[in-house]
Amino acid sequence: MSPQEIHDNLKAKFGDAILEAKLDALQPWIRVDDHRIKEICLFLHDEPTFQFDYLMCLSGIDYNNGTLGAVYHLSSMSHKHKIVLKATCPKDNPRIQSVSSVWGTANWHEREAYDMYGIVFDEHPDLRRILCPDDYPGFPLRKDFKVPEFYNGMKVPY
Amino acid sequence: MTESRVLPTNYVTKPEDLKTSSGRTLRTDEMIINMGPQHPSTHGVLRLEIVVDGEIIVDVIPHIGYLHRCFEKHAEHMTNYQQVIPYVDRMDYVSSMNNDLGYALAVERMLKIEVPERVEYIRVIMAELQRIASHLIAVGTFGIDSGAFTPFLYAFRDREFILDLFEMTCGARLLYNYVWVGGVSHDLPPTFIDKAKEFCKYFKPRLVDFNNLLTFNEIFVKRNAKVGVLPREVAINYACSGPMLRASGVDWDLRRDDPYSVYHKLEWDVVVGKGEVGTAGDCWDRHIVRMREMEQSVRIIEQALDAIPEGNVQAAIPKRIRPDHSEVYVRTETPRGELGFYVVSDGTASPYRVKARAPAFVNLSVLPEISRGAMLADLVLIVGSVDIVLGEVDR
Amino acid sequence: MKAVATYFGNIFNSLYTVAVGMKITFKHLFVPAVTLQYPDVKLKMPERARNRLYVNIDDCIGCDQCALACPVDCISIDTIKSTPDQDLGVTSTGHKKRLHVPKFDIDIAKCCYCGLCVYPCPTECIVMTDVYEFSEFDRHNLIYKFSRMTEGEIGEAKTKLKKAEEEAAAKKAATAAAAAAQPKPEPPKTP
Amino acid sequence: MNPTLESLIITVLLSALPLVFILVYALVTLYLEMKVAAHIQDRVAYMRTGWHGVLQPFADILKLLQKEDTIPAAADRFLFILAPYIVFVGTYAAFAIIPFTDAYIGSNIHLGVFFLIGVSSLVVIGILMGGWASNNKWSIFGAIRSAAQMISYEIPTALAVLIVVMITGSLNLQEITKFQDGGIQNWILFGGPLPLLTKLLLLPFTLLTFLILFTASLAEVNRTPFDLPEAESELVQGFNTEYSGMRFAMFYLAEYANMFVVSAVAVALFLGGWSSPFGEFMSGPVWGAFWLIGKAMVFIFLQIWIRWTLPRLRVDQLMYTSWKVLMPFLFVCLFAVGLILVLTV
Repeated sequence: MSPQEIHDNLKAKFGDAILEAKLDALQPWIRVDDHRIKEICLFLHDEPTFQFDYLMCLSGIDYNNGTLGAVYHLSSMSHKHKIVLKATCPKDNPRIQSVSSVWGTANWHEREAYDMYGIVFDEHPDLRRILCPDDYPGFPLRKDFKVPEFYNGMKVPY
Repeated sequence: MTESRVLPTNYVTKPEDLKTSSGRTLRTDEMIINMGPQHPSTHGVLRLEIVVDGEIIVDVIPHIGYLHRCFEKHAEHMTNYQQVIPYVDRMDYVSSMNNDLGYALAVERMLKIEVPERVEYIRVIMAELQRIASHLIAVGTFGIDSGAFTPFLYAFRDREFILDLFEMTCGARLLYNYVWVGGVSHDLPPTFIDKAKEFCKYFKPRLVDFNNLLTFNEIFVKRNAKVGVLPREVAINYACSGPMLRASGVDWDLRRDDPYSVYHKLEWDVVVGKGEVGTAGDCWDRHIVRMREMEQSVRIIEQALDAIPEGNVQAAIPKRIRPDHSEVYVRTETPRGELGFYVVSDGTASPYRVKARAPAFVNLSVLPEISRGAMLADLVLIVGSVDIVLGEVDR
Repeated sequence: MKAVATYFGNIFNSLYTVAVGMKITFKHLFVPAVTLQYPDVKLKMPERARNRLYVNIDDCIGCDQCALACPVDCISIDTIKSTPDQDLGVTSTGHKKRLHVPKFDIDIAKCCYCGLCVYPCPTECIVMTDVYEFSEFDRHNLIYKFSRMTEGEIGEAKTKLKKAEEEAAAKKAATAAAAAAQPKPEPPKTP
Repeated sequence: MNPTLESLIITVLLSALPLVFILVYALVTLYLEMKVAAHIQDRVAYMRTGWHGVLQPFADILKLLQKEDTIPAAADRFLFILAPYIVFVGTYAAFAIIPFTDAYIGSNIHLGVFFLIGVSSLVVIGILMGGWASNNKWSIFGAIRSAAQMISYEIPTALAVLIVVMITGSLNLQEITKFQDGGIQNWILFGGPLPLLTKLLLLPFTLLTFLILFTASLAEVNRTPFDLPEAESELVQGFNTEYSGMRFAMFYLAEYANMFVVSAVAVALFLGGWSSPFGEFMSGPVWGAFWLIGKAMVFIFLQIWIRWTLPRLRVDQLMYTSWKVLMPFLFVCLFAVGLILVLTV
């Protein structure tokens, strides 16, 4: 199923939730409304024609213009087709719906995105930092992140 | 945990049915054990918080991040795409050739570079040699987890052969910086081909010995059958990949299903776990899938060694890499599973965002699912069979 | 009946596989050892081995390519422009040397031995040797200083450079003043 | 001097003799284990401490002696300090009934083997004390496991011994060895000095009993594949995680001494202790000790060889083997041997 058909089906089903799509890019992607991402992913996961049962990678990203984003790379093992979904949220109140109920792997990926970018995933079973220590100031991968001079009294930059 | 060795329910002692002779209920309690970052069998700095009732594990909470070296932050500060490769080496330091290949393919797809045929064959040979070396470590340490020390040393003795081959080609034994964007750093030395053939001939009987010593040993079989069973659906839902996925009976290998490099030209087959001993997807299956994958890798290497064409390996290496505004996600099959690189470029020479989807990170997230109800000694085997490398889990 | 069969099957299997395992380990009792006695017997390094860095400072033209290429920035180079009258000679590869290199430090403790600095060097003066035994007690000894210019030479090169710059500045000021003094020739006729 | 004082000194001297033997034997076995393990794994063990590492056992012992033996802060000090010595006492007491030669035996009591089984359960108490006292979760795991393992493997040992006692008719190891004196054909392993018909009938059962006794003794000594109490990969070091220095050396020594006790008892019961396999040739007081120790060392080599080949069992499999495999077979052997002896002798 080519990305164009996937986009048309989604457009037909969800209409305004599909905000933007770039289908001629190296890897076509579709931007969706972050308040209905779970519903769309559930549809993509359960619909027999799509059957996107394999969430390859969920990565946080900082677009450096005041918005954060989460990029979902989905693929289907049976139909062997792939699609990229994007959800963006403002930097001051970054909230995206969690899809960990659809794919189990999203649990840890979302925790990493929260740990690195501060994107809060609603209804995530156990959203806490996964890589950095729990009391680490700030979110390291944001473009405007300054390495703290001292961390718990230890001098950081050597 | 469906059809695994389901313990009889009365095995897990419930407080209300334990009475002392005087009729007073015996107070039992669960114990929380810290299989801490420093433990002989956590394969690195992984901390498992285990809630244990006697020997039976009630719940496991993995804590990771002790080896977090912010690979993604480093990648964003490099002045060109070539400099990220030494960092990609250090992500999964046990199979760094495969990491380089994954990253190089991602950047090449973004720059739309076509590498010469000889480079493709060299990359396949190196990736498969590294797969054998990495599986040898996984299989050797799995033997130690189950209590047999000697197979580990046999595995490492064979691995030395491969490290010599690597050192002869690119000068380093563990972290190579050999596969570059658009080619490889050095061409094969003249003696490489027959030395590699000699290794293939030497290695096959060694595998048979290893299997007889460890894999088919009844104690090892009884310790691993029906332990840590990962059913098909849970494996796909948790996006496990590599030997973990194939051991659960899913016939999925990126070298064949999402083809890259020249794997489609070589003829080899994907090893899938069938549950010969216990149920499909248990620790023994993951072990035997790795063992048989090594045999397949030797087959691939032999074919590639015969079919390697001539050519200049540095022809397609771009002098200055400055991709336009684009992003790409390319995935390759490393010994632990699907290693994906999501590379975003903003037109400048340094990458805007490099996200590494590490297979061990994802495979580890399924650990709590498969180890509830197992015994403490089983947990050690389950962690060993998942074959995690903490450099990749923590990045 | 099947349970009895598996019961005895298990026992036979155990004894058989244990015996097979023991046979293999017994065979290995007589296989000669593969390990080397390290300090007495050393492994021969292949000629492409990448271990300690060495810089042939005479060939270095101070172009800073290696410092740029290093992913961990462990190479730090200072250069002083040489005045036209000084002749710094030619490197073995025929490059004209125009810069003094008073400071060429490699912090080998930070180096990750990736070898990215060796390729861009135009005069191939930085190479990776196969010496791997160079541990130190003090970390600061791991900062290798390759430049051989003494304090005196550095001071002298600096003063010469300053003098040359002052002359150049003075000359430029003089020509600028002269240009301002002459009336501007009339602009060329526009087509 | 009055006779009681005199006999007291003699008994003290006599009992000190095995202690000297244990120390020498421990050094030899340490070296043997190191070398056999190395050559099995295609490597050479220490080559620098003395010729081919001969002085390495001394170096190990010296290291352990001068190492600081820490006591965990929240440990139960008294039990923590006492545990290794209880374990060693449990092992050392067993030396009393091993007949080194027909002249020399620690104490020629008539309850020899019965005393052995009683005393070897002291080791369990010592390990439990060590595990509990070091206030460490891993040690408690190791201790509880070793208690379960030792108890459930003492029964097969007792049954196997019972079969031999049934054949020889006496509990005293000296009598059992004398019963088997006179060449290899008289060994109980091959049916003992009984008429040919009974020997042939007895042969399969005594062989099976010997195999079971050896397996049970492996578990008694916590050696692979039954080394769960100190399973390195799971329980860090099991019950002796918190021990270091002299106390750890005591545990270590006790384990090696226990290895010898178990091998010597198996040899004395089945392979004719100090009697030489060639009947009259090469037999006599000095040769007797040589034969006993030689045969025991063969079994110690076997234990070391097994240790570096086999993986480890899990606790429930350990119980399964003891209760559901070893014991049924032993009951069958017991019944069969009894039947044969009644019918034919």
